[in-house]
Amino acid sequence: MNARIIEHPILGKIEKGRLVEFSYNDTKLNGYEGEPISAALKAAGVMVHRHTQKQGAPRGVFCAIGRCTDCVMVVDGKANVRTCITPLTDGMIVQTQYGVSAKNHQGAEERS
Amino acid sequence: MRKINDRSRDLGAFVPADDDQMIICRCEEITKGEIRQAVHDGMFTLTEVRRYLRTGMGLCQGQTCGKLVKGIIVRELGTAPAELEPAFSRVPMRPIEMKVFANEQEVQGDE
Amino acid sequence: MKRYDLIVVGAGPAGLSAAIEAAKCGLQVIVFDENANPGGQLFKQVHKFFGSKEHKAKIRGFRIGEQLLVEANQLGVQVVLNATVAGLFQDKEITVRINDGIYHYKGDTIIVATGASENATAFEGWTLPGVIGAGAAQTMMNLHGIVPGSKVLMLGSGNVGLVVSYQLLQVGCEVVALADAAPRVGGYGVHAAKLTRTGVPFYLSHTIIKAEGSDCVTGVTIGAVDKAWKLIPGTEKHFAVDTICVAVGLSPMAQILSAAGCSMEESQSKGGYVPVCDEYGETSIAGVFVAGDVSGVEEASSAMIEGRIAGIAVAEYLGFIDKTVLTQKTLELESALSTLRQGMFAIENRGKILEKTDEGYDVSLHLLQKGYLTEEEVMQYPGVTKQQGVHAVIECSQNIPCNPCQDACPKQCIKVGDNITSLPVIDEAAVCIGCGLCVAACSGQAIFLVDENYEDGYASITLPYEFLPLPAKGNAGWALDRSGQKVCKAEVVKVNTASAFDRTNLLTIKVPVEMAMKARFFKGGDCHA
Amino acid sequence: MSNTADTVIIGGGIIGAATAYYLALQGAKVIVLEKSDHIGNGGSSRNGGGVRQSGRDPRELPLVMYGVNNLWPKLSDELGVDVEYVQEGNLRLGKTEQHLNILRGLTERSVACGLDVKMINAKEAQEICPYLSDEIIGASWCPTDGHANPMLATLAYYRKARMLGARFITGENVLKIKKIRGHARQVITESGVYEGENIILAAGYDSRPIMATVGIDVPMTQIALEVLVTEAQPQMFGQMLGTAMADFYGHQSKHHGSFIFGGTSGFEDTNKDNGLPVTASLTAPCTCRGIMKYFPLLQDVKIVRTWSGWADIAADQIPVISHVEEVPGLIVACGFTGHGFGIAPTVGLLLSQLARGEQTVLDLTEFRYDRFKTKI
Repeated sequence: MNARIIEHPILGKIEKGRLVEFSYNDTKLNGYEGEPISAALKAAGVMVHRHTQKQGAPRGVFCAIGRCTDCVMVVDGKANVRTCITPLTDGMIVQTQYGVSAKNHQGAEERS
Repeated sequence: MRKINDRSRDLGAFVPADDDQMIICRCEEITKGEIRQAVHDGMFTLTEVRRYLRTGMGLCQGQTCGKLVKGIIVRELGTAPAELEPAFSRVPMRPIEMKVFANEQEVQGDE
Repeated sequence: MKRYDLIVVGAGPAGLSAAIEAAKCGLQVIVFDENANPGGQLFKQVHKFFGSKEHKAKIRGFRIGEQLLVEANQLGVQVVLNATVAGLFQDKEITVRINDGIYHYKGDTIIVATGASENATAFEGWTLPGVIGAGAAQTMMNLHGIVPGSKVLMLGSGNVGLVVSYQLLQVGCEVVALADAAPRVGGYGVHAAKLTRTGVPFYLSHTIIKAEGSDCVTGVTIGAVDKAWKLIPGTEKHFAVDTICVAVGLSPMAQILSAAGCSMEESQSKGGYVPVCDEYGETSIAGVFVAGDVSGVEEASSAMIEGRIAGIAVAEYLGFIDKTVLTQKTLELESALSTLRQGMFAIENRGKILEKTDEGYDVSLHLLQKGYLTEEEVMQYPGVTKQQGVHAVIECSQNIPCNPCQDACPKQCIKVGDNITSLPVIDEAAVCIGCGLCVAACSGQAIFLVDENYEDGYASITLPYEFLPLPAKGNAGWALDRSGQKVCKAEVVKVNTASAFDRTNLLTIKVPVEMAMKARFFKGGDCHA
Repeated sequence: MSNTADTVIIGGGIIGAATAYYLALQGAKVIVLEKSDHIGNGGSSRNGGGVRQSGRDPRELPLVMYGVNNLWPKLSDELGVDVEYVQEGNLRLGKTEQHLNILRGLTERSVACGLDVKMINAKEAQEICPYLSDEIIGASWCPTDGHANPMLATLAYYRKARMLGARFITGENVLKIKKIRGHARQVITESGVYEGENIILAAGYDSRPIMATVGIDVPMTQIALEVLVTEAQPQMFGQMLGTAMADFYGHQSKHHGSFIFGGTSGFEDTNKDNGLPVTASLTAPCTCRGIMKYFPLLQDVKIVRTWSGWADIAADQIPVISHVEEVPGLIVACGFTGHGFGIAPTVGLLLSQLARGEQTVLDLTEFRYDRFKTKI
């Protein structure tokens, strides 16, 4: 099914910003400027945002309001970015987070 | 004396349970079994468990697991929920980058 | 340091209402909210509110949010969004994170209206992607236009669980089941009934045993629990779902107050750890007030009134109005608040089993256990009558604070009376003209127009319909009963989308006359299957 | 349960818990009374975790050196809890010649006491910790310094003492010490009376009103010091850090990866409070600026929490660890002046020896309660 609501029975047609391209783990995806990164990912079918530090367990959106911090990813090279409240911008680089960094990026020198 | 105050109170032996492996603190990946064991180790308050195990010390600062941890401690101690206060909340209410925290600004004009 | 008469933390219903009242009294007010959108949870609430006119009843939550914003702007209230209040310090100083800086502000008074946050519950697999808060689902679909999942299990039968389940249906999700460990539905019966009639099965006394999946949720197993909340072996039921929604209550979000050293108390009836405050919302720190869910979880309607009271109290605190004006203004608000706090869902009734309504009618056990009234039960309530010709059938069986039906009827057919928690009564002496205003006005969607003399052997039923695609006149399909079972074929004979109904469209279907008191929902589709 | 013990300890911080442990290890019967609901709720849980010899007052240095040589390395094994002790040295950083002069002075005084500490240049400092700002021109380096987790160390002592039979009671507000026939023997609380052969008073600044009930005073003040902690980061370095100008101090936590940094705004001596150790709005931003001057790379790391804790500052900046002969049976341990954590194991051991009337492993003359003299 299409994860995007085109028309809502109460809210009517859903207004969105400009369609932009961003990268997700080296794949190009589209989303609307200004919507939360997590919304664009969800629309593209991405559920797993990160793998935890200790158990390597998959995590995704849980609270969707920036409180639980489970949906964090590496965004433009910075780890622990809450994707549910961070607006999507053109050309953003979004990566799955492993522990506290992007995969194969161990050590602080590669963080910035 | 409240039940949380006498630290020599006999809690009986620690009995492992089926769901001990279940994650309670999502941020720090602390399990129910670890929390139960901590109570048997003498950690009778949310603050002590927090300091002992890091429950509620992760990015979300206990906003998700606070009530769950409390429930587990209450059951393990056999005490009343009202006896246990949440662990302390602290500034900042949401994580803030060091460079932002460092950047104190004056509000200009009358606006 | 920049100083305001009043700083409000949180631009939700309570915060905006407080800011509006204070600004009306002449205070210079600034409101900070961490979100990009103002209105707090109001903007996610697409359903019509309960209460009476003074509580903005029958208006949809997001429209109330819009109204509050307009009013605040007109009064010169500054609403600063994307502004996270980092802390509350001594001397009523706050620090606010805005963009890449930290700003210091002082308020002569501060109103904290930070609202509540969702509770979590732990079960095996609850950390898997696809397990989300009900509020998260609401945020995704109503704020960001994203469908949370295709097949959803809802955990929790409180109003949040019920309302969000309905909203999930509205965006095309299949709600495969609604489960709750409690033995009875926690929210309004009318909210439950509008789900069950679409076919959502309720599993009370059931808990989630396990969420399944390796990378994300692919299924869920629930099981029945006994009175001691212990699982009953052999009762497991499995559902293939991609989403599990958790709606197990809310907790006041009062961290900023406890961090500031406010006196706090643990209160089960208020939903958790709350600041100790007086009738105006003033906390143990002089000049620091609270309003809304942060001081005890209730509905948005009460949050708005609490906000207004706090806003007026702050004006008195700072000498903008005198004590007599304060008393005068708050008296009315307090009575509005107390009407909202009456009825079967009043705080003092939480956890109680009520067997009779205030009027002495039996409370339907079936409604509490299965989510719908049986036909036999329906007949006893004063909103349900047998009449010739078209007439309203009000399937309202609980004392909830709500009376828009009474105001909606141009012919005075419906009486609730001064006590807005009373069950609506049909006045058989008054004549129904079949306008349908009551059907659209009922926030619980519990009113139907029934005409057993529609055609020979056929009755017409007019029902509220808030789904897409909207069936058209002449469409054939099935009539579903209150439990969501197909009971007969039905044909759409009229679709009324009048703007006065505010998108609660009225669908009139034709069914065999013996189905007049059975059929309560319409499902389009092939009748020959 | 009996309210009588060999020793009653007032104060359930790390000093009280460690003392209880060393006493219980010897088979002594111990009762520990803690005013708050939580064990270790004062400075014990709120400090920056330094186990540091360098930069320490020469009078106090033997205490911490004893601990570093004899107690800290085996503490985790001994107590059965990983207290996250890391011994990877202490870098005290300087950016100007003036800074280096301060560091040279500190270093010389420590070397005179037999500590392995030396001045190093920027390149050597970078080799030890490659994340430093280029602006750093030199540092003092003490390879045997380290850090530990103060919350865990405190609770680990408590846990083990409790396992050995020490009785801990929280929420027990001590009102007075009562002499019985000339001997400090009873501890009167809001809810009861406890009795010991001797009484150890280790309640931070709150020791002051309690010792006043037997006519004793230690000149000290109380100030609130603040610490902040960041989100977890990949493991970067293990050193304890400080600066010549005391802009900040701290370390990266073992296992977890968060950074714990203490810092000051300069107003600590005069800040007011509301009865609680509250944070001030100006301190954390100031600390962040301090850190970024030395570790610009940490600028994007998020602060998740700040807190404040009271330090009991003795008039001459070192603690009192002493029998009070004029009140027989009373032993006082307070005035730790914000650097009690690193010496806590040693102090616990020493106090247990005082209580049992044993020869102490170190001379405690410098820490007598009656050492304070006027300036002229």
